[in-house]
Formats: sequence, C-alpha cells, structure tokens
Amino acid sequence: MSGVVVPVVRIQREDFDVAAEIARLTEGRADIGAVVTFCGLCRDEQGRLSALELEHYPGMAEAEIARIAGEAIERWPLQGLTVIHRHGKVRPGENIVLVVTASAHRQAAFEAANFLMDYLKSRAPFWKKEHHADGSAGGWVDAKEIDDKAAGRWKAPSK
Amino acid sequence: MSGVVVPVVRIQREDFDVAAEIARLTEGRADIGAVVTFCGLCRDEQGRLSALELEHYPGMAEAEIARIAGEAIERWPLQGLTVIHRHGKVRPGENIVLVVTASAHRQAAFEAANFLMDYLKSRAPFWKKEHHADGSAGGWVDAKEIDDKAAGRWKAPSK
Amino acid sequence: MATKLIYFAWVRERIGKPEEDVELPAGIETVADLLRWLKSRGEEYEHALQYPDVIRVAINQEHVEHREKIAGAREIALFPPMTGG
Amino acid sequence: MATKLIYFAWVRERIGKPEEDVELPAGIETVADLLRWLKSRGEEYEHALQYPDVIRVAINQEHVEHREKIAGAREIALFPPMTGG
Repeated sequence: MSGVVVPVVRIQREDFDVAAEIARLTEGRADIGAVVTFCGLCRDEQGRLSALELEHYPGMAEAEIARIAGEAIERWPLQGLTVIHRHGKVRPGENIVLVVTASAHRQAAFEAANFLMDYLKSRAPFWKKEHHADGSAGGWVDAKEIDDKAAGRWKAPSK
Repeated sequence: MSGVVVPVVRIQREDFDVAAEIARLTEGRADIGAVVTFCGLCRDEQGRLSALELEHYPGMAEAEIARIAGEAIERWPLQGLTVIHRHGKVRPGENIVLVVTASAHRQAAFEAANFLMDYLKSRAPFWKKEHHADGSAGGWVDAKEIDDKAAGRWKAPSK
Repeated sequence: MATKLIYFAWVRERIGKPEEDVELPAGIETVADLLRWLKSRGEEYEHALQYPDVIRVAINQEHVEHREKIAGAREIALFPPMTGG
Repeated sequence: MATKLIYFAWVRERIGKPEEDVELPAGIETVADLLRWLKSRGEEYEHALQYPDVIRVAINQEHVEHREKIAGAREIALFPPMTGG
C-alpha cells in the first residue's frame, strides 16, 4: 500500500480510454486484487435521439466529484479511484461517464463504484438535454426520483 | 434489443483485453446505457508470492460458467455478458478473471456482475496454488467461507 | 456589494442569460428570500422560478438548502435537479 | 462397466494421479458410498479423503451432493472446494 489514495477526477469534452485508465491505477503494483469499471453510455431511446448535450457547472463539477470521491475513499479500503465525466454533445453509443475503483477485495471495489455512480447522478452539477433524431425540439431530461432514492440507500443510520 | 443474449465464455491461458471485450458487446449498438467490468488480479500478498497456478476442470469449467451466465441473463435485463477465466501460471499484477455486463440500466449491470463473481468463486471448478517468492513450497489456497456466504445472498426466498 | 448569480439548464434558458451581477435589497437573508425576490423581477424569472421547490441552489459552488443564509455568498447558482452520470 | 474418476488440486496430488478407471463393486450406490470405498483403497486415498465432508463431487461435469446416486455416471470428479474467480 502506498498510503493516501488521491482520486483522479477529470471533466472533459473528449472521450476516455477505459484500458488506459485501468492501467493508470494498476501498473507497477501487485497489491490490487479487484478493479471495477462502470461506463455510462448515451442511448438513442429506440432511435428517438440523435445526441445528448451535457451542460455542467465548471469548477463546482470538479469540486463536487472530488468531494464524492473523497467520501468513497473514507468508506471503502480503496487503492485507486478515477472518475471522468464528459460534457458537450455525445452521440448514441458514445461514452458519457467512467468510474474505476481498485481494491484488494472485490466487494469494496463493487460497492464504491456503485456508490459513486449513485452520487454522481444525484449531486454532480450536470444536466442533459435531448436532441431529437427527427429534428424536432428536444427538452431537458427530467431527474428521476429513483436516482435520489438510490443515493439515499448509502446513508448510514448513524450519520 | 436484438432478442436472446448469448453469453461469451472463454477459458484461456492468455491474458485478455478489457477494452476489446467492452467493444465486442457495445459496438454498433445504441441501446446500452451501462457497462460494468470486473477484473480479478493476482496479488503478491506483501511480496510473499511469485505466482498463482490456476488448475481447472476442462469441459466442466466452460459448462458451469455458461450455466451461471444463463442464470444471470434470466435474472437481469442484460444486453450482453462476457466471462473470461485464465488458467495456468499468473504473476502478481496480472489478470485472472474478467466479467463484463451490459444493460440499459446501471443497477442491472452492477448486480449481474457482482452475482457472476460470487458464483464463479463458489461454483466454477478452478483451484489456485501459491508459488512462494522465497522458493519454499507453496500450498493450495483455502476456500473462504465468506465466498459461500456471498453466493448465498443471491438465493431468492422463493427458490 | 454585488452578488454573482449563475443559471444552468432550463433555468438559464428561461431567464435568458447564463449569469448576472445583482445588488440584493435589504431583507434578503436566505436562499428562499432570494428566490422570492428574483421571481418578482419579470416574466422570464416568474417562468423559470414558477415552482421554487424544484430549484437547486449552490453557494460558492456547494449545495445548500433553501433555508440557508446567503450572507458572504460571492456566487450563487440556481439550476434544476441534476441529471449527470 | 468402468467408471472414470478424475481428481483435481490437492485431491489429485494426494492420490498421486489425475484420473483412473475403476470397476465399482456392487453396493456402491451414492457418492458417499463411493468416497467410503475409495478411502479404503490405500494410504494415498486415506490421506486425500480423510475429511470426506470437504470433498466436492461432480458427476458428468455437474455438481452433486454426497447423497446423489451414481448410477449412469460416466465420469465422476473429486476435488476440494473451489477457489477460482
């Protein structure tokens, strides 16, 4: 173990490379037993969408994701943690968000990745606007109550 | 959706390429919203190990993983599923096992990957032997009760 | 002292600008007070803030509740519930 | 009729061979019967099957319980609890 884990947080327009991000966390070490990645992709909703446009709050987006990442590092024995969130226009089939967690043990890696996604959905300042394939005006995606509930399940009763 | 999902199951000596396996499930489609990967890696246990040797039961290993994959496809709305398990000698820092799950929704992808790992650990016919870094004779890794318990948590009360 | 207000997503679109500097009148102590005052500033604000309960607010780039005091805020952002991830 | 027995991991190492064909004597009906009989075949079997409860068994490449009947088995595999994944 190399002491304190510093999460990698990036907000960017460009796509990301999952294999390179896994390698960044694992290369040259032999103490990691489990790496979980989550990729969120843009769906076309049965051909209805031509793109999603992701607006974000520069500055706060990075700060808020860093706060969430810091909470994950406190709660689970992680050896590495990366969160990358894209902004701008994303086409169906393209990547939107990546979370990578590395740990000695698989449950920690799974739970931390799941927690990070729930918190990103409900607390990271990003908004999605739909672009319709038929050229009609698209609207802003509604927040789902289910995402708030999903985030709520991580609240410890003692907290 | 393209109807029935056929899981990819491979038992191989060679390493695998996570990015290529994600691409195999997602390329050319726009109905996948979430891809989860789990990589299990060989740890050196604070320098104690020089390698793990993975023995398996050829034929049954493929069949049993295919059964577990089929169960996952019945239980979660998956759009793709890949399991690759290596055999032979694996060095610290190298990959042992890969699970990839693709779904429209993130919870299905997370839960199915977690389920697959628990079942692989407790039902796939593989055995790990330790090789010690100091040249002393290594032994077979003991099965952990915690892995059986982890698999047990997926049993529905009605089953 | 001027306070910087920043708007995102449909709040930005309805108000018709991404940000502005405002002089807050006396008596605006909490986020809820701010929302009430803004709503009275014209049709576009009325439209954007029609249902104040759904508006999320960050002060100096941190989430806050509507009952939060805004004293010391350099930057207050108003936006709809987030849909990232 | 000969039945093929296959051994893995420390069961294989202790018995000293990866597989063998055996003629099962009359009266061997279940997996538990088979384990009891095998254990009586010599020191190496005694050593491998000392604690029969921990031995896992597959018939024709499917996991079975020790109470399972072995009639119709072409291939019976004995091995320790699995440690893959």
